[in-house]
Amino acid sequence: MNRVINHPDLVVEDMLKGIVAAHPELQATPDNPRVIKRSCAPVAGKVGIVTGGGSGHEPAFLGYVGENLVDAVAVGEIFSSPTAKSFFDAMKAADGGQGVACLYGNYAGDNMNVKMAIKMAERAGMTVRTVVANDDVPSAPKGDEAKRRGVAGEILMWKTAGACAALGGSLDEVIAVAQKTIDRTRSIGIGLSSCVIPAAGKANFHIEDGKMEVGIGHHGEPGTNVADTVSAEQMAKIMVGTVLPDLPFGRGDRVAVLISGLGATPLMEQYILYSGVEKALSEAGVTVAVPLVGNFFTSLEMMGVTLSVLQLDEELEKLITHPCASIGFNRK
Amino acid sequence: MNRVINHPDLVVEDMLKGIVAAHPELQATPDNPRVIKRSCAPVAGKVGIVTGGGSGHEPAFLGYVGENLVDAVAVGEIFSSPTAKSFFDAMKAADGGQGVACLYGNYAGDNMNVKMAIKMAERAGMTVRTVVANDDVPSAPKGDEAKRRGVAGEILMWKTAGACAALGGSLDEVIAVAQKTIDRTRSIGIGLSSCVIPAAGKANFHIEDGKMEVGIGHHGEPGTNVADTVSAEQMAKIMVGTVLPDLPFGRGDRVAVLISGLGATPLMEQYILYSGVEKALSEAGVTVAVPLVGNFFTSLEMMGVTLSVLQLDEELEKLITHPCASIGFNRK
Amino acid sequence: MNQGIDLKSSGAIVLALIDIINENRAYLSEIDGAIGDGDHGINMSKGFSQCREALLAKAELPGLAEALDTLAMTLLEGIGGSMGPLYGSFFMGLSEALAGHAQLDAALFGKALAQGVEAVESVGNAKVGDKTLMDTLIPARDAYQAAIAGGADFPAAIAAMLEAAEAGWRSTKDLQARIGRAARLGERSIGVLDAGATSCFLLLQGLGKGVVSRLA
Amino acid sequence: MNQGIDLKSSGAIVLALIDIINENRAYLSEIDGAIGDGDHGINMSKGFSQCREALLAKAELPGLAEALDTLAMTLLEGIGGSMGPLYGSFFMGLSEALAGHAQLDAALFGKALAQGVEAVESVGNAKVGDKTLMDTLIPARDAYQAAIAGGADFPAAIAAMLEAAEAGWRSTKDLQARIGRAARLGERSIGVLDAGATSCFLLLQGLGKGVVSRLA
Ligand SMILES: Nc1ncnc2c1ncn2[C@@H]1O[C@H](COP(=O)(O)OP(=O)(O)O)[C@@H](O)[C@H]1O
Ligand SMILES: Nc1ncnc2c1ncn2[C@@H]1O[C@H](COP(=O)(O)OP(=O)(O)O)[C@@H](O)[C@H]1O
Ligand SMILES: [Mg+2]
Ligand SMILES: [Mg+2]
Ligand SMILES: [Mg+2]
Ligand SMILES: [Mg+2]
Repeated sequence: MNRVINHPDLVVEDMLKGIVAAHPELQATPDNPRVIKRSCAPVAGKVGIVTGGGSGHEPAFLGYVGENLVDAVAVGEIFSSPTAKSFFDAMKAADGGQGVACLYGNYAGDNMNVKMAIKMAERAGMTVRTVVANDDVPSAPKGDEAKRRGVAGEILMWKTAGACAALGGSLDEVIAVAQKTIDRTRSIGIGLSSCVIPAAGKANFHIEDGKMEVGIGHHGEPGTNVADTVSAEQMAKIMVGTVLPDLPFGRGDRVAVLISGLGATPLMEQYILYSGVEKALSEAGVTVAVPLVGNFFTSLEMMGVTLSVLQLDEELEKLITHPCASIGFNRK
Repeated sequence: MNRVINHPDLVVEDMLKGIVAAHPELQATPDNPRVIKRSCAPVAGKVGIVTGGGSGHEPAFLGYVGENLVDAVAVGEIFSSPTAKSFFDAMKAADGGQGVACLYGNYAGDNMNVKMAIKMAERAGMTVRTVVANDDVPSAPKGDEAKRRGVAGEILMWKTAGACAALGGSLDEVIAVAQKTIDRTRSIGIGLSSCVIPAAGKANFHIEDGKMEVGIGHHGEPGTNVADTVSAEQMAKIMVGTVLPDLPFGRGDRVAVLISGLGATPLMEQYILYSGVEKALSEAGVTVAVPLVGNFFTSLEMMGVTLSVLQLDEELEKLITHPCASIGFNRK
Repeated sequence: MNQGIDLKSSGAIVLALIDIINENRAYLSEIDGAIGDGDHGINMSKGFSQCREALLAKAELPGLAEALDTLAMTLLEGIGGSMGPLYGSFFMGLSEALAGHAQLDAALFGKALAQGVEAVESVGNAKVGDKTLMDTLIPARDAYQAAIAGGADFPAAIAAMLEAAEAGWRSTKDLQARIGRAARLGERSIGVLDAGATSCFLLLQGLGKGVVSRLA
Repeated sequence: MNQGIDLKSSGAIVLALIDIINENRAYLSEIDGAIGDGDHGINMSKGFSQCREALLAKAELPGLAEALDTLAMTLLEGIGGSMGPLYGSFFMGLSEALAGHAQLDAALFGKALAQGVEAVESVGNAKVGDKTLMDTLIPARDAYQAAIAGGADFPAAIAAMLEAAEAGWRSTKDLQARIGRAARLGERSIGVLDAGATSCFLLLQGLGKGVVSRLA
């Protein structure tokens, strides 16, 4: 695997150097280089939006720090939760006096580190509330939603909650919007190849040529089944067919659709998939009001795609179409 | 190679279906599905900006059709020039009565098809002028600049010329800006792996593990040399060291820097490279006024990176920082 | 003899050219596969088949000049890359020379051939020895004109043209590509025929046969 | 006997724990490599080494309660993933129980151990049998408390704790992982020791030895 790195153990440090050099609108916090915040954060009088997670998913997570989005992010090692201290420092960096919403994904490490960070924040007299994304349908059966992983649906939650906070929403309102967003979002991924963590030097899972792993996680967590590859249109049907009945979505629904490549899958193919997804949705009577296609949430150079569908209501449609600007998400 | 496609011969058609479905601000022209234009094009009274090229480089070329950028694009098969007719139809779709600037890259097929398209346009009484990007330094020695390929520097030319046209520039002015931009831009690519055209099913070049091809082209055109891989910082030095003396850039220059991944190289690594590039440039006394990092111009799932550096002057800096919106390029 | 053929009733020559390309689709791609990207037969057959459809859609088969123009336009519309503009220009050059004439005689054929070759040259800029279709085309034109200058009649000049075209085509085997996709292979491009030179020989052969058979 | 040890002068116990982790760095990663991602030794050693630096940066070595707090905080600062919060909570639990006391006696050790284990449980939610460090920790705490309830003195209770810790650690070999990275392997996770259970046994052993040696 040929890579553009200096030392495999320093990829996160080196990436962060590049990020802050290229983006004056972003900064590392003075005493914690593993926290990236908007240069203008904390914004006084605004609810702070915080997230965090392992690296290797770029533009997630730090690419969503920006205008009307996330205020500060805790940055972990590749595929590994940030430290509790980093989550805490991100909370401090985002706290404009109206409380902090920590909106993150359901992974053991993140859960634990956020829990410890909140202890620290409470000791420091801060108000922090959390919403945990659990949009990944194949990661646990219906009825066991609390066990599901958070995947690209997190982005939709940052988007709506970020807009709500920017529009002056209170912490209660921001949390309610984030929770509503993730409650109405369902996702699924299909993996077509593995990826290699630079420090490990070899893949820790494998997908054969001619096979796809349906329901795979962002770190190669096993999916529901390994099957022969099918056409993009069939993939779209499988994905839509998994996602729609789970909520369930219904005829007449307006939705936001987010298709993300996992890293190495060309944008061309993501649009080919989108075409199939849109068709499958419209056959189910579901209208795509907000389509989003691109490398939003990757796993290094994994091949594959994820689909996230958010059931909109008037409030969410307004918030999701609100302008925003960041590395990973721009909207006028 | 596991892909998200329906039929290998129909990847371009299927992608275009997805593009127009996901982007109401874009349309195919009524009688040529291989031309994508802004839905509002032609804009009366504005110089039309046209480009075109083979597919497989997404978001290039169609991802730069948008506000204050390109008006219409001719879409070719994968890595193959669009037809003369498509270039002509794109010119028609962009022509708002003030003439059309066709700004494309220096490839045999594109040169020929544009030449034929201009014949058709002349017959139809249109005014079309061209600028041919030739920013890729390693593709021909100094003195032989006319033989050099156009690579990601094209994007910078679309950006400045698009802004100039949007600000009311005449065809002469737009052409002058495009020509000045490309005259002041130098690029170089490093390839780390090959890619596979779906219809071909196998790579038509190869890069071994532990090797990199310095000066590679976007279709795997051979570079100046194949060497052992080096650190990102060394790559940055090689790239900057090739690009700077060629113009030459000098101490005190302000530049725009565009780093693009070739498809499968993670964003993380692109930022690691950027950090090295910025360092090498600042050691040479060159200031990065406008940094751009991301998958701007890819080659399917090739691994590798390209660097483009544009020597700014007051006019170009104003134009390159002008707001724009499209799939591939957003700026507030 | 020596008089010429009726252009209005010779549009079927283009149909014959289309058949030739379709029959050699796999062969042309195979040759291209050795040192190119293996799609020459596919590209050509795509464009030529579109031309067949365009011709058959017309109320009646047009004359040779118009049929050649249709071929040129469908190539320019249907295939990108290099083949669209190169063969598009060639057939457009032929067509433009024939336009307005009723009869195709030896002199007009010479003029048309020269005009077609010149159009290809001006768009493609390739020279003899670059391992492209110019290695077929230029010797073919030169041989035709030399034959006429030497007093040969129309069929004899066409025979001379085809002999030179074949020799030119075969010469590409030992050439190193200096242009097009195969150029990147350097010396490794030596030892196999060039795909474009092959299709070009087949097309000239079809054209020559079409004319000669109508001269009888 | 039975009295206890002076907490203020026992901060070096934490230095001993740091040595144990650094000495077993490669071993712990090797165990993790079999069914995890092979970084347990690296992760632990990173955090524990940072603690050594933090302790050595102080004017003088603090007492055991503060040293344990420093360890907890550096783990929470220095290592993400699961180990930071799990061991961070454990040592924070111990530290909080000891804070304000001058002497560590059998009762206080029992209280601290219980508080540490509870903190880990509450953050990690793992149970005995999940193939994690809880398989070491819970039997260890239970055995300690049973020994005390049965009238054992401080050293005997610590011996009972370590015996149970070792048995619990070894039990992980035949368990199927239900939590953490190894869980994805299902049945393939059976047959090798758990990395976290291993480091946990080594740490309890170090702690026990440090206390017992100071009791003499
Ligand atoms: N500039 C040129 N002039 C003449 N012929 C050319 C030129 N460039 C390429 N060719 C011809 O094109 C042929 C390849 O055609 P084809 O395979 O259809 O296109 P591509 O190379 O785009 O796949 C070559 O065999 C060569 O004869
Ligand atoms: N929820 C949990 N509770 C207790 N221990 C856990 C839990 N999750 C994981 N572990 C322990 O973590 C160990 C792995 O640690 P380490 O390799 O450092 O982290 P990672 O799995 O992130 O690479 C496992 O061997 C297991 O003992
Ligand atoms: Mg070819
Ligand atoms: Mg081709
Ligand atoms: Mg790990
Ligand atoms: Mg591990």
